[in-house]
Formats: sequence, C-alpha cells, structure tokens
Amino acid sequence: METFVPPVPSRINYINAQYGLKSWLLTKDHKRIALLYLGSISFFFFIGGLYAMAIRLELLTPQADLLQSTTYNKVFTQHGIIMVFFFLIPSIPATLGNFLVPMMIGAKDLAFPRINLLSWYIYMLGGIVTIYALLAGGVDTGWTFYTPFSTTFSNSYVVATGLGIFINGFSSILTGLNFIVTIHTMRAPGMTWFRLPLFIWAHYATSLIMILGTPVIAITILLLAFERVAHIGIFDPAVGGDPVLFQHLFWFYSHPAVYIMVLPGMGIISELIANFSRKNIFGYSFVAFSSLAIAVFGFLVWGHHLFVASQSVYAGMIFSFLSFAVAIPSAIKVFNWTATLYKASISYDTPMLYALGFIGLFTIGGMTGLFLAALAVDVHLSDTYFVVAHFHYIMVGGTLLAYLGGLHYWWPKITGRMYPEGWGRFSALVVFIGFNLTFLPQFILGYMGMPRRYHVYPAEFQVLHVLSTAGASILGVGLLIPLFYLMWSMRYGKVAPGNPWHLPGLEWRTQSPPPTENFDYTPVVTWEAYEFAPPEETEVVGKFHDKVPEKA
Amino acid sequence: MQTSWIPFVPPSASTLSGKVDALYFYLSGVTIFFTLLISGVLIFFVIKYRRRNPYEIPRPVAGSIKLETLWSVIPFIIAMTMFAWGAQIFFEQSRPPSNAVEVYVVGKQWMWKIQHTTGQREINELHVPVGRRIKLVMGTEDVIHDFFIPAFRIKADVVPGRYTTLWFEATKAGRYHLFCAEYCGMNHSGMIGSVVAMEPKDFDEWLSGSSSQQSPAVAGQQIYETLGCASCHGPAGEGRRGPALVGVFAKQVFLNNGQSIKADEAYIRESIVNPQAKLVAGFGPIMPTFQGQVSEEQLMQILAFIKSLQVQTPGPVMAASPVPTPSGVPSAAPAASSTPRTGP
Amino acid sequence: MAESYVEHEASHPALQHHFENLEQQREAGTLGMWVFLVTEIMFFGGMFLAYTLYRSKFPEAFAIASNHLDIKLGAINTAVLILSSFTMAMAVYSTQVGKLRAQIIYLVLTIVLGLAFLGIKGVEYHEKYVDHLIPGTLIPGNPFNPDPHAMHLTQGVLMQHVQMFYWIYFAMTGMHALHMIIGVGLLSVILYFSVKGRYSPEYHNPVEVAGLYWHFVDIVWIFLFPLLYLLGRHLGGH
Amino acid sequence: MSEHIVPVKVYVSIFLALMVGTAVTVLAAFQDFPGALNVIVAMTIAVVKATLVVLYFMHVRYSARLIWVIVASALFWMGILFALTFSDYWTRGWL
Ligand code: HEA
Ligand code: HEA
Ligand code: HEC
Ligand code: CUA
Ligand SMILES: [Cu+2]
Repeated sequence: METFVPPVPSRINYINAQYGLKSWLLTKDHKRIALLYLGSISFFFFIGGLYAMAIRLELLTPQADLLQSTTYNKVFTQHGIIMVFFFLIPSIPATLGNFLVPMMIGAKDLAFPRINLLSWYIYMLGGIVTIYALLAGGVDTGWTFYTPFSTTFSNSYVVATGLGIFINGFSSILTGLNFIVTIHTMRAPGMTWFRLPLFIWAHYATSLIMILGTPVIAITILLLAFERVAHIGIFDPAVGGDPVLFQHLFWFYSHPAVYIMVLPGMGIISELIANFSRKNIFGYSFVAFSSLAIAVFGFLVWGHHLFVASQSVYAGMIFSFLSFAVAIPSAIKVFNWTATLYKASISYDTPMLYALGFIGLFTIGGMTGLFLAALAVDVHLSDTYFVVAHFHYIMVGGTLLAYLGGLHYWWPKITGRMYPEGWGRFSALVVFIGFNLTFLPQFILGYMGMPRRYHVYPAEFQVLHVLSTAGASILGVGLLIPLFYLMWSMRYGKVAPGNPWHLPGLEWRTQSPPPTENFDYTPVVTWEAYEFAPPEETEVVGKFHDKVPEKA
Repeated sequence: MQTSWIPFVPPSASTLSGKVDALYFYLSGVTIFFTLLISGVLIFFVIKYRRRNPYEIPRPVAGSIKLETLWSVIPFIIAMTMFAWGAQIFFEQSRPPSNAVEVYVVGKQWMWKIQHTTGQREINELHVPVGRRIKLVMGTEDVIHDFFIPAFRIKADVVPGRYTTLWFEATKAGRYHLFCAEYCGMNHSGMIGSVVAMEPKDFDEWLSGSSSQQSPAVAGQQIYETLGCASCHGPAGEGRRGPALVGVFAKQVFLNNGQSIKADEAYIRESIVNPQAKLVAGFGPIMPTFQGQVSEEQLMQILAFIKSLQVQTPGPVMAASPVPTPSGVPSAAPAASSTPRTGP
Repeated sequence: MAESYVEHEASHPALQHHFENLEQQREAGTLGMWVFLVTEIMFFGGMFLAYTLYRSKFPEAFAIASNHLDIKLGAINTAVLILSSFTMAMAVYSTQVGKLRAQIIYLVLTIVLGLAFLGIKGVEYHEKYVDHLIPGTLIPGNPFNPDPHAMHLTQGVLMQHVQMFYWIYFAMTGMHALHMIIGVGLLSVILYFSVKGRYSPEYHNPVEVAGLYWHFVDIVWIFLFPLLYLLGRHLGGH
Repeated sequence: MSEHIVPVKVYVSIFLALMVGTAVTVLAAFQDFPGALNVIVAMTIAVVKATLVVLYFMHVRYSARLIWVIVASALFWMGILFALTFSDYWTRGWL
C-alpha cells in the first residue's frame, strides 16, 4: 500500500452531496440509510453491552450483592432482547448489506428506496417502544417469552416490549424483501448469478429467512400480547391452550433467526478470506449454495430447543437428526475457507485477523451446537451455561467479529478515510483474548451443571465465574478501542483511495466515498467473482481498478 | 464409565450418567480434533503463504469436487454417529421401566413439593434409595419449571396442563444438587434443593423415621368418592355407565375414532380434565370435565388411585416400606399386570 | 478487463431514477408484491396452525361454536368478496387495454364491495357482541359469557374451548378485516391517481400490484369461510 | 417478461366458477359424509377456488417461472410449519 499514491476524493460523493439534518432524515440513498442504521445499531449494542457488564459483575459472587433477583431477571432479559432483535439481527444486513448490496451488483440503489427508509423508521419506532418499556419498568420474561409465565404471571412490561419486537419485525421483513427484489432484478449487465460476490449470496439466503420466518414471530408475539391483555388464549393451559405451542411458533422463527445472525457474517468472511489472500474462494459454488442450504434446512430443526420441553420423543429424534444434517453446509464453508488459503498471498491487515478469529471461534461454537443437538447430552446441558457459551461463541465470536472485520474492511469505502492499522490489529487481539476468557469457562460451568438465568449460585462455581467476568472486562475494553479510533479516523484518518486494498469487486471500482448513484455509468461486468488478475496483467496490481470508471 | 478422576466433570451418580459422559467425551474429542485441525492448518497456511511482496498474485484455483465430497461425507458420517448414540441413550432415558417406584413431584413458584407413594412428603428435598429405579411423575401448579439433577444427567420440563416423567437409578449415596432449570420468574434461582441418595437400609430408616401421611392412592380414593366418579365408574372402578378403570393404566385403549392409545399418565389426566378429547370406544361424551375442581396435587392422587386399581390387587394397597428384592425392585411397587384388560 | 457502460434510454416520466427502464421497474414492483404476499401467507400460517391444532383437539366444542356463526352472512360475504376480486381483475384489464373510464368504474366498484364486506362483517361482530361471544375481556365490560342453552352446549364440552374457537375466529377474521381496510386504502390511492390519469397501457404496474394484494386477501377468505363457518355443520345444530 | 392480456371471457368464467364453488361448498357442508370426508371436500373446493384466483386473476398462469417458484415456496414453508409441529403432537402418546 505504501507504494501507492492515493487520489484525494475531490469529487462530490454521497456524504457531501447534500447537507443538513433533513437531507439525512429524508434520504432515499441506501448508503446514507446504512449510516443511519450504523449509528442506531451501535447505540443499541452499547446498551446491550452495558447490560452484559451488569450481568458479569453480579455473577462475580455467588450471592445477590449487586442486583436483586427482580433486577437481574430484567437485566438478562433486556440484554438478550436488545442484542438479538435490535443489534445482531439487523446489524450486518441493515448496515453493510444496505451499503454494499447495490454497489456489489452494480445497481444505483435498492429496488425500493422509500421502503428502505421506511424500514429504518420502523426499526427506530420499534426501538423507541422497547426503550420505553425498559424505562417504564422493564421486562423479565427472558428473551424467549415463554408462556404461561409471560402471559399470566409476569408483572413487567411484556406487552410494550412485545409490541416493540413486533414493529421491529417489519423492518426486518422489508429489508429482506428489498434485497431479494434488488438481487433478482437489478444486477448490472454481465453480473450473472455465479459472478455475484459471496456476500450477496449470503444476503440473499438471509433475506429468504427474513421474509419466511419473521411473519410467524410477528403473529406469535401479537397473539401473546392479546392473550395477556384479554385473558384468553391458545397458549394458556388454564383455558385449554398449550404452552408448548408457543415454543413451537417462537422457535419456528427464532432458530432460523440464528442463521439470519450468522449468514451475513459468513458472507463477510468469504469476502475477507478471498480478498486478503488474493484468491477466489475455493469451491465458490459450494459456498454459495451452502448459504441457501442453511437457509432452507435451517427451518427444519427448531424442535432442538424443545428436547426437554415435553416434546414427543419421536419428534425429538427427527429434530436431532435434522440438526446434525444442517451442520454439514456450515462444515463445507469452514473447509472451503481454509482451503482458500492454500498457496495464497495472505496479508495480515485487521479485517483478515478478524476473519481468522471468526473461523476458529465459529468452529468451536458450531461444534458445541452438536453437543446440544445430541439428544442425551442436551438433556443434561439444556438451560445451562453450556448453551450460553455455545451461542456467544457463534454470535459474539462469530458474527460480532465478522461485523467488526467487515466494518474495518469497508471503512475506507464508507467514510473515505483509513482507520489506524496498528490500533486495529491491537484491538482485534484484545477482543480475541478477552472473548475466549469470558466464554470458555462457561462451557465447563455448563457441564458442571450451572443453570442459566441464575444470579445466585452454589459457591463451587465461583472460580469459573470470576474468570469469565475478568474476560468480559478485557472484551469490553477491546470493543471500546475501535469505537474511539473509528470515530477519530472519520476526521483525522488518512484519506482513502477508491481502491485501497487493490481488489476486483465492483464496490472498489468507484471512488471512496461513492457518488450518490454509486457509479457514473452502469458498469458492464466481464469478469468472474474474485478474479484477481487476468492472465495478461498478472504482475500489475491495482492498475485495473484504481481508476474511477470512465465512459468507454 | 468411571469419571471421578477427570476434572470439570460433575459427580456421576446414576446408571445413566456414565453413558452420557461417554458420549460427551466422544463429542469433546471430535470437537477438539476439528478445532485443532482447522486452526492448525489455518495458522500453517497463514504463515507459509504470507504475502511476500505487494505485487504477487497467486494462481487461481477453482475447487475440487473430490475434496468437497470428502469434507461433506466425512462430517456427515461423524455427525450420524453422534446422532445415533445420542438418540439411543435418549430413548432409554425417556422410557421409564415398568417396575420403577413412583414419586410424585409438583412444581410451584418457587418450590418443589414431593410425595412418595408411601405418603411421606418433602419440600425441596428428594430422598431416594440407591440401586432402585425411581420414576418421577411431575406436574406444576403455575408456570413451566424444570427438574434438573446434574449428578444424574437428567432434566425435564414440568409443564402446566400435563404430566411429564423422569426416571433414574442412583448408584452412589450422597447429596446432590437439584435445580429448577427453566426460568420461572422472580425466585427461579432459589428454586433449588437437593437429592439425597441413600443406601437402601438408610432409606428405610429415613422412611420410617419421617412422619408418614396418607398415601396418595388412599387420598385419591377419597377424592374419587367425593367427586362422584363412582356413580359412573363404580366404587371400585369396576365400571358402570363409564368404562372400568381397573387395570386400565398402561394398557392400550381403543377409541371411538378407531385409533388406540396407551393409557399413560398424560392420557388419564386428559380423560379427567378434558374427557371429550379422546372418547373410549363404545361410550358417549357424557363424562363432565373436572377441570378447575381438582388441584394439581389432587389430580396426581386420583392418578395414583387409578394406577393402584390393578386386577390382582384390588384396592389401594401399598406397603409403607418397600422391601428390596434381589433384582433391586421393591416388591410392594404395583406390579405391572399381565392380565389383559376386559374391554367395555 | 475492458469496461463498457450502458446508456440510459430516453425515459418515461414515471421511471424512477434508479431503474434502467420501465420493464425493470415493473418487474421489481411485481416481484416485490409477490414476495410480500409470501410473508403474508406465513403471517396467517401461524394462526392456521393454531386453528388446526385446536380443532383436532376439541372437535365438538369447535363444531358447536362454529355452528353458531351466521352462515348466511358468511356466504353472502364470500360472494361479495369474489365479486370484488372479479371487478378488480377487470380494473386491471381495463387499464391494460387503455379503457380508462372503465378502469375508474371498476376500481370504484371494488372499493364499494370491499366496504360492503366490512359492513357485513361489522354486523356479524355486533351479533357476537350482543351474544357475549367476544372472547375473554377483549371488550372490557362485555366479557365472554354466552348462554349455554343458546349455544346448544352438550355435556362434557367445555365453554372455554368454545371460547378458544371464538378467539381464533376473531383473531383470523380480525386480521383479515384489517387487511381489507388496508386494501381499500390502497385502492383509494390508486383510484385517486387513475382519476388524475396517471396510468396507461404503458405504465400500470401500481394497479396490477394493488390487484395482487386484493386477490390475496380474497384467497385468505376463501379458506377462512369453510374452516370457520362450514366444518361442523353436518353435525347438526342450528 | 412481456405482458399477457387475459380476455374478459376468461375472467367471467372464472368468476362464475368461483360462485358455483361457493354454493357447492355450502351445500356439501350440510351433508354428513363418512369419516373426515367433510373436511376433505371443503378443503378441496377451497384449494380449487384459490388456485383459480391465483392462476387467472393473479395471472400466474402467464407469469415468469420465478413467480411459480415463489408461490410454491410459500406453500412449502407452510407445509414445514405444519408437518414438523404435528410430528410432535401426533407422536406424543407413543412411548
Ligand atoms: C448465530 C447463532 C447460532 C448459530 C449459527 C447456531 C448454530 C447451531 N446451533 Fe445453536 N443456539 C443459538 C444460536 C446459534 N446456534 C442460541 C441463541 C441458542 C439458545 C437460545 C436460548 O435458549 O436462549 C442456541 C441453542 C441451541 C440448541 C438448544 C440448546 C438447549 O437450549 O437445550 C441446540 C440444540 O440442538 C443448538 C444447536 C445448534 C447447531 C447444531 C448449530 C449448527 O448450525 C452449527 C453448525 C456448525 C458447525 C458444526 C461447525 C463447523 C463444522 C466443522 C468445523 C466441521 C466438523 C463438523 C462435523 C464433524 C459435523 N443450538
Ligand atoms: C448478539 C447477541 C449477544 C451479544 C453480542 C452478547 C454479548 C455478551 N453477553 Fe450475552 N446473551 C445473549 C446475546 C448476546 N450477548 C442472549 C440472547 C442471552 C440470553 C438471554 C436470556 O437468557 O433470555 C445472553 C445471556 C448472557 C449471559 C447469561 C445470563 C444468564 O443466563 O443469567 C451472560 C453471562 O455471562 C452474557 C454475557 C455476555 C457478555 C459478557 C457479552 C459481551 O460480548 C458484551 C461485550 C460488549 C460490551 C462490553 C459493550 C462495549 C463496551 C461498553 C458498553 C463500555 C463498558 C465496558 C466496560 C466498563 C468494560 N450474556
Ligand atoms: C357422568 C358419568 C361419569 C362421571 C361422573 C365420571 N366419568 Fe369418567 N368416564 C365416563 C365415560 C362415559 C367415559 C368413557 C368416554 C370418555 O372417554 O370420555 C369415561 C372415561 C374415563 C376415563 C378413561 C378410561 C379409559 O378406559 O380410557 C377415566 C380415567 C375416567 N373416566 C376417570 C374418571 C374420574 C377420575 C372421575 C371423577 C373425578 C370420572 N371419570 C367421573 C363417565 C363418567
Ligand atoms: Cu422453577 Cu425455575
Ligand atoms: Cu436452534
């Protein structure tokens, strides 16, 4: 990179094209909407993170000293709800996805720009309603809202929170709808399906889950709210209903939703691995189709959350079998990413460090999912810290790292500035260490029998809890560092060229930050995905994509 | 499987726990293997193929069907071994043996109420003899709870509106944790207690030492009489307008819609609170519902009474202290009847 | 690595800036609506699941409750809705062939029929209100409390299962009615623009897309009608 | 995706078919068929009616393959929801 003189973005771009608050709040530009999302999602992440810190601090000692039971119950519930519904599900699709899907396929915008803006407003409305519920008194049902506790016994703001999630669901649906239509109808000439970057395939698969699953959780939460308000219902055993039906409906969405959370992350990892090793992804079509396979088969396994919930033994076996089957597409991805590095040219830039961290941690998180899918072992592990460790390994160690990696990788494109590389590598390391120290002990805790959602626990578990809390503090610091230097770099970072990493992807073939319509002219794609160098240009890096596209 | 020497494994004190541990170690082994394999290969590649000059472009590789097949099929086969092994233990775990001694458990925010067939009641404690099969029949008065004994590697949700069961056979005397593992409100983490496994003779001592109340079956008989069940099913459950209840438990029942179903706890319970759900062949929907008229505990007592109505041993006869037999099965436990039930 | 670029063709006034041409815009609009309808199917799917489950659990209570619905009004409403689907299809057709007056007339008819459906539904809801058949305390001050004799409740059947039916009935028809209201609103907007002469054989995608939505709402009713009103009639009752 | 204009005659006949279907399903509902036949008859008629609306009023018969795929996938996912949920309810008493 040092050999390269960056062109200064003197031209008009999407950020300086218009000024004023109004130009942001009424924008229909997918890139600006992505930034709106970025701001609001980060806000929710830090709220969720503060709750996590409260959890960890309380768990330092076996007694209830920092938080009493009612408070603690609200804290973990709100941590879960905010992290899942208001951070992780929208995180990558609504920010990086929003920014990049049109750019990567050579379109000027998403198919429905107004709906895109609407989805941000819906997200904010859902968020505000939820925040209101939290401030008014909070909610203590667990993020899973199990009936009949949530419908009859809880004294907290279940309806308001449910409403917030219900509203938020539509934002997710609209985002998914927009992506699907955009990817189908707005690819640039020459951008065939198999030339699409894998990030797009991942988002396509994610969108499928969003549109097929989210409506079910919406109606479920709505029924739950009515049930609570009007004392009637299909989930209440006191009037003939079945509380387990709620669990079926809840997990019909919420299991596939875990793939909403991880697939976009996998998409980012495919980009990072290919681009930072300057190779096309090994087995491109396998990686592409495994995303679709995960999206489809992911709908068949929700019952693995009900192994001990009085579900029929035979249904348990079906769901267990299918859960093992759905692990295979994930395995395919992991192996292909690894194989891509063979005889590659690997750089150690921050995004790549995050990507490598992802592969390791996702493997651990995914493999421990297999423990939970194995019926007899799940009977012991269900609702223990093993489950907590499993999903944090995938959601924090996996998706959050992928998100951070992606954010660093596209940061120059988004802001037109470079982040400080040294700080980036340093914080990636801190996050990795802190993360493992936080959650590795929790696997052991879980097998030892420590139940989740306990703030008071037998003294023999304390050592491991202290380790975990120590790790969380390191992790927290590790996450604060990027917050500061990324904000710093927006003003003071080195000005980024159009293509700082010298890559072939379409998003790099325009200036940084891009103009409002992304490209000056509709590009015509004549190259394959991750085609790093055409034979005749093998030696010259960057020659073919540092320039801003001009009319042929 | 002997595991006491391995760190980070909780006490292993039931016939099942060793089996679960074995599978757990297998899973851990595979996980560690793959994690090391992948991170090892990753680190090796990352070092070996680091970028040496900013202009290098590696030769593109398209992929390899052979490799793809290999690394789909092998994990699939490994995954299937996990599935089969897990399912096999699970199946065993979910089928209570017919000769198990029953204990009735009712969950309630935030405590466990336990009653032995011999009448002893306990709260948040469960005393069981080592070497005998125990079956827990569990219900709840309010929300979902979960009965979790880590040392035995078992847990099951306790769901309002129905019964769930658990069974185990303790192998080592000792005091073990009992947790509520399903979030159930404010004091969820206080809904804990212990399971005390005792040598059979200590257990007998404990039984005779603690005040024995009316046995659940006797109590159930009284409820049966006061609710007027006898008017249709006969005072001894011999059957009148309604089907005979003698020997019905654990038998196949033929239904009006042509299907048949095993009369387990859940079925008996449903027959009382929602009689129209499954009609016995040859009977009309005349039985009224008793939902709301009986508490969860009373329902369990009626259930205990109906179970006691076996063909050879009419009436609720239950020894106060089961005498261990060579097979470890208490002889006084209601023996499974082999006489076919007379149809309506 | 040669890059070439496509020029914008001379554009139609209704062409949005980010589309290449009207054809692409139309394709996106239609596809978008279909994808949206998929989400709608799943949305109703959860309720259909609950319906199926409890109908199989409490067949008698459901039959009794279902027989108490007003089959005449239900059937009339089915006919009204089918007719409105037909007029909607004709409105699209008229736009396609450029009969703009007919287009407006058919749109007005569709809206009127939609409102008629909602009116009849209102009458039915009111009947249920009078009979205290609105489940739970959905309407404060008028809790679920029907007369067991009027319901022809047989022994062994629980009133709470009858209430379960009514809860599912109100949830499903209520959701359906909400969709009708949204549909009427949507068509009113379309009507406004077609009076202004915005649609032509060249450009009529909004009419078409609104039509898709309207037909979908019709289809939901095609299933609701037999499931809620008809199954159980053969068991007698009224 | 050039557009196909369906003639009015088709619309009218579909409309009539739907009306007839409604009448038939109401009449059939009062007949006491053996077993679960009542449900089957009612649902078959509903499915036929819905199919007519989808194919003709909604023009799917003349639409791109993608639309067919979308319609099919919606039904497929409904099928998943039902089949796997009932795999629990139907087998609960089996042990
Ligand atoms: C992004 C989130 C995410 C993802 C991707 C996953 C992925 C998986 N999850 Fe996880 N899970 C959660 C989030 C997630 N999960 C959450 C939040 C909960 C708890 C919810 C709550 O109760 O609050 C949960 C709970 C949960 C349970 C229920 C536990 C219980 O409550 O009792 C189960 C049970 O089967 C399970 C299984 C799996 C499996 C099999 C996968 C698979 O998809 C994993 C596949 C990946 C791999 C297998 C790794 C890669 C493969 C290799 C390296 C090759 C080697 C492979 C083989 C030999 C097969 N998960
Ligand atoms: C996307 C999802 C997501 C993410 C990112 C996280 C992130 C974290 N989670 Fe969370 N978690 C869930 C989803 C998630 N969690 C869910 C769904 C549950 C289940 C809830 C339920 O049971 O209902 C759960 C439950 C849960 C528990 C179990 C509670 C219980 O069962 O009693 C614990 C305990 O350790 C925990 C810890 C953490 C920690 C330490 C982090 C860390 O990674 C967080 C790190 C982030 C920050 C630290 C923020 C950045 C920094 C600051 C805000 C400044 C302050 C920092 C310092 C002072 C150091 N989580
Ligand atoms: C009015 C008469 C009547 C009364 C009172 C009555 N039952 Fe019944 N019961 C029946 C009939 C008839 C059936 C068979 C049809 C059915 O399954 O509902 C039946 C079935 C049963 C069954 C299922 C038996 C089988 O063979 O599968 C059980 C268990 C049962 N009743 C228990 C009770 C209990 C306990 C009570 C009192 C609390 C009670 N019944 C009161 C009439 C009655
Ligand atoms: Cu009872 Cu948790
Ligand atoms: Cu899952």
